[in-house]
Amino acid sequence: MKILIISNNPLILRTWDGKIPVRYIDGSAPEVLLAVRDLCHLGYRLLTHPLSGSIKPNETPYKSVLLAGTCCGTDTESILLTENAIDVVQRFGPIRRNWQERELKDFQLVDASLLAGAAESAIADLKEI
Amino acid sequence: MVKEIERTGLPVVHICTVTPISLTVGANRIVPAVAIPYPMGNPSLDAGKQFALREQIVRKALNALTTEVTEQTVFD
Amino acid sequence: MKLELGYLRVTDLRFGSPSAFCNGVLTIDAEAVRAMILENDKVADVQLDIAKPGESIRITPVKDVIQPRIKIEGPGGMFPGTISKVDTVGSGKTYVLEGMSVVTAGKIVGFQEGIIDMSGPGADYTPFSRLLNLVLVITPAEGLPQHEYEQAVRSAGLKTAVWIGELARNAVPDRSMIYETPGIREGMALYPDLPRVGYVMMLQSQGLLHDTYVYGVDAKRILPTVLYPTELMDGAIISGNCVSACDKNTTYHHLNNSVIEDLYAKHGKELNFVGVIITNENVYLADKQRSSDFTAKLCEYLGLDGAIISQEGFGNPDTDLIMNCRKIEAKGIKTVIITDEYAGQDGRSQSLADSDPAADACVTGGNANMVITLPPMDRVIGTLDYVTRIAGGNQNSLQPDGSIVAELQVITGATNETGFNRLSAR
Amino acid sequence: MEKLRVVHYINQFYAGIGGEEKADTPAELRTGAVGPGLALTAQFGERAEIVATIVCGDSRFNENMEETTAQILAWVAAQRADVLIAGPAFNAGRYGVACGTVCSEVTEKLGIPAVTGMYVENPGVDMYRDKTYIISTKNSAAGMRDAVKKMAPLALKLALHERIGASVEEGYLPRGERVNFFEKERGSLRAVEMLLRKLHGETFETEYPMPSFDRVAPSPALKDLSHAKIALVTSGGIVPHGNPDRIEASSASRFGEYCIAGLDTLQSGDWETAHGGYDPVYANADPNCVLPADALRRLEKEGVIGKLHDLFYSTVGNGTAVASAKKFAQEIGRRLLDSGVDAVLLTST
Repeated sequence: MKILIISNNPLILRTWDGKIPVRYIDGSAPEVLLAVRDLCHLGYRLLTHPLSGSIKPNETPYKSVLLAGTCCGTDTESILLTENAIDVVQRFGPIRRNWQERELKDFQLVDASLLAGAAESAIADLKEI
Repeated sequence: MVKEIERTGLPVVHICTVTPISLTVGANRIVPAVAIPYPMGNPSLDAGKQFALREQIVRKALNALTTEVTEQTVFD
Repeated sequence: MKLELGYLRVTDLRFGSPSAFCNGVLTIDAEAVRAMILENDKVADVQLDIAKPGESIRITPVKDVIQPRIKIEGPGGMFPGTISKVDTVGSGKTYVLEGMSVVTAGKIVGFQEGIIDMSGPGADYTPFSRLLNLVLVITPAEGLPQHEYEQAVRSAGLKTAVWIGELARNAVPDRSMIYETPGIREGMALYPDLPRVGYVMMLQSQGLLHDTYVYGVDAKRILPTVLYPTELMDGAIISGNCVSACDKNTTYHHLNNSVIEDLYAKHGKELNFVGVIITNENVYLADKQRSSDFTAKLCEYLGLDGAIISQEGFGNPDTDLIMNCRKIEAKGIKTVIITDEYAGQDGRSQSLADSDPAADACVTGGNANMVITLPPMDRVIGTLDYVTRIAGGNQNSLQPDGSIVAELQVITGATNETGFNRLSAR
Repeated sequence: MEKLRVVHYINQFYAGIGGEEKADTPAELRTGAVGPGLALTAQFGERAEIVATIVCGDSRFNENMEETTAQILAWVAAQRADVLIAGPAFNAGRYGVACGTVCSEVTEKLGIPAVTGMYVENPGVDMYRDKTYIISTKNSAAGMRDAVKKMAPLALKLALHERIGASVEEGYLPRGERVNFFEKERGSLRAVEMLLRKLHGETFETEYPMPSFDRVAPSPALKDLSHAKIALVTSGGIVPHGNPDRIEASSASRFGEYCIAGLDTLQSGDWETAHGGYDPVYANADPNCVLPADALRRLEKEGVIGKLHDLFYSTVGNGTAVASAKKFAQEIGRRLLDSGVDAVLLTST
């Protein structure tokens, strides 16, 4: 199983680059989800929920998702979850404020930590196989 | 989209690769296609065979259109 | 397991020396509490303040709310695995200081949220406006990472609550309640004709600032398990959650879980309250599947006829909620879910991030996107600096006259998903 | 304080003109309260009065909807109404539609709030519940007293632009709009009581009905394929080279209508995919893979189908039901119907 992080969070890139492949998206959180959706159609499946965290999608600019390559076709559950997440994010609308550097750093940290827990689980799963 | 068109009273057959999605969006007549980037083709086949494959799927779809259904039906 | 709760009503809260609890009046030596908290070198400073119901006071950004309690008889102490040793709690006798709380405040992250208004329209939405609150505003040591800061604030709040509880050790309770849950075999025989009902309690466990601890264990790492309801009353579960003020379960909510109270009230009369199944809300999808499968399996194993499922937070926890509901219903066990809604400011969007026809019985804590105007208060405990940055606020949240226009989600406990409040929506 | 000005709309039956045989009575304006308006007046007390009553036959209204509505709007505006009340229509279908139309138009065009009353199964409910306030009534005029008791206070609140409570508080049918309010009991007790009712097989009312998984009944099958006109629609984004309509690469907000008359196949180079999501190489190399025009053309020539429709419709969809997709899908459906199409093949990637 090959795993992959899709993220627009620079902290993720710094933390995981070299350990887990990171596909860095230079764009918004919805763009990350679209990239995730496309990868799911191309044979990846979700390892983490695309709506991670209780910080609302119109608050945090960052989104990171952990995916795994599948051996056998498309994973419809992943596609449906991602489509649904895109729908939810659209419902919340765009971020309406200008965050300062400090707050952006905090959002990066929370996003990275949400992913880290899952990434550790995924790495543990990999070792066991 | 399938649902809104069917609402006009016209029979609609949905040819799609991900049948669970089709079921979720409420299509009533569903015909599975080949794979995502090329639902009705297969690049590993030559042109003639690809066409035959496509025609087979389309015939299946037309058959679905002439079949009465009372609930969501996947025509495998 | 049997626990007697002795309730001591706190009628007034004041600073003074020496500290004492006498005739309902709680006197606190602020310097002593300060000194205790400052023993932790991760804390640079702590300010103590008192906020009473009806006062023109706004507390923000609130992190946790904790009710002081003291274990009088029985094994273990309050908040096992965190403050006390990890002994199993939930039996014997515990005193509860009713009508007050310890509120921790401190800006852990830049977008931190959580408002408690002690009067005005905002006060109607938070249960904590009705309490005498001892507020701890905690400043971290320079350069302290956020997760350590969170830990320091958590620990300061719990320690203070226990310290206050200790003042009441020799007091005489105004009233007592006995809560008892027998073992499975005995419980089965006791009320053979009553429906067996369990409580599935979902704990926020997604990661940094989204954590809950069970006997000191990060809930992210647990498999669903069964607790006696009385274990929660002794602090078996505590909050480490700093986000989503309106629908996070504070430690106060865990200690006074209203589903547990209301199930006990009908226990032996209309239903047989079997126990609490705790489960988590992880980001990792395999965990979601494992936890929901285990939860449904435990419901079946306990021979339940029905279950109430409560949630914490929004977004992917909606997926856990729906998975739990669907899988438990699939076992032939009837469910009611408790959630809250994010239906947009106009109330016209879909309320949950996930849904399923199996979830046909739902109680809601209201629409968290509802816009509310909070008039200015005479005094702010904490700081308003962050009000434009809290969830549900925006650039224009802070009006020139000092009032705040924001969504209900900024108010601590406003749309609680354990059914703590009367707020609902249709 | 001056009394609030109310205009009331009723049908020929409640005006005492007659039943079905008088349903073609043209719209007329009468001064003061008529019929059920008297009961409303009693409820209003000193706070409001019905300044005028508009009466119209149900058939008349439904058969001349535009012009009748225009006339009614003019009257309501001239009366300087603070609020309009229509009905209640109980379970009368055409009366319900008339009440719903008048209420929603008066609100939308004149900015005057309105309230009506109907039985939940009245067809007017589904048409207008999100556009006006519809008090839930019994299914016959026997429910007049109850209906009026709820309609009058709600009308006063609307006229004064006071905050309107949740549907359960005010008695109106849910408008697809969630409104907060304080229940009598806390949520946990409500949950326990709901569970007990569910366990005992008694009726219970969920506080949040899950979004209905709206299903459309399957349309009847085609009887005669060899004479049928078949149209192609795709969410796979097949467009003429260069994407002239600039259909977005994902979750598109628009669709394109393109002509394939006389084409035996979709030539690579002439056609391509606008879909940004997936690897477009295959679809660009052979657009028929996504829109099987070549196969249908062959089957048309063989006489298997009557005709392949000259136009096809294309968008980039994502499968899920998004509000904008719904809107343009309705438009596509209408165009297909208008051009005499008998059945549709919809392909998705």
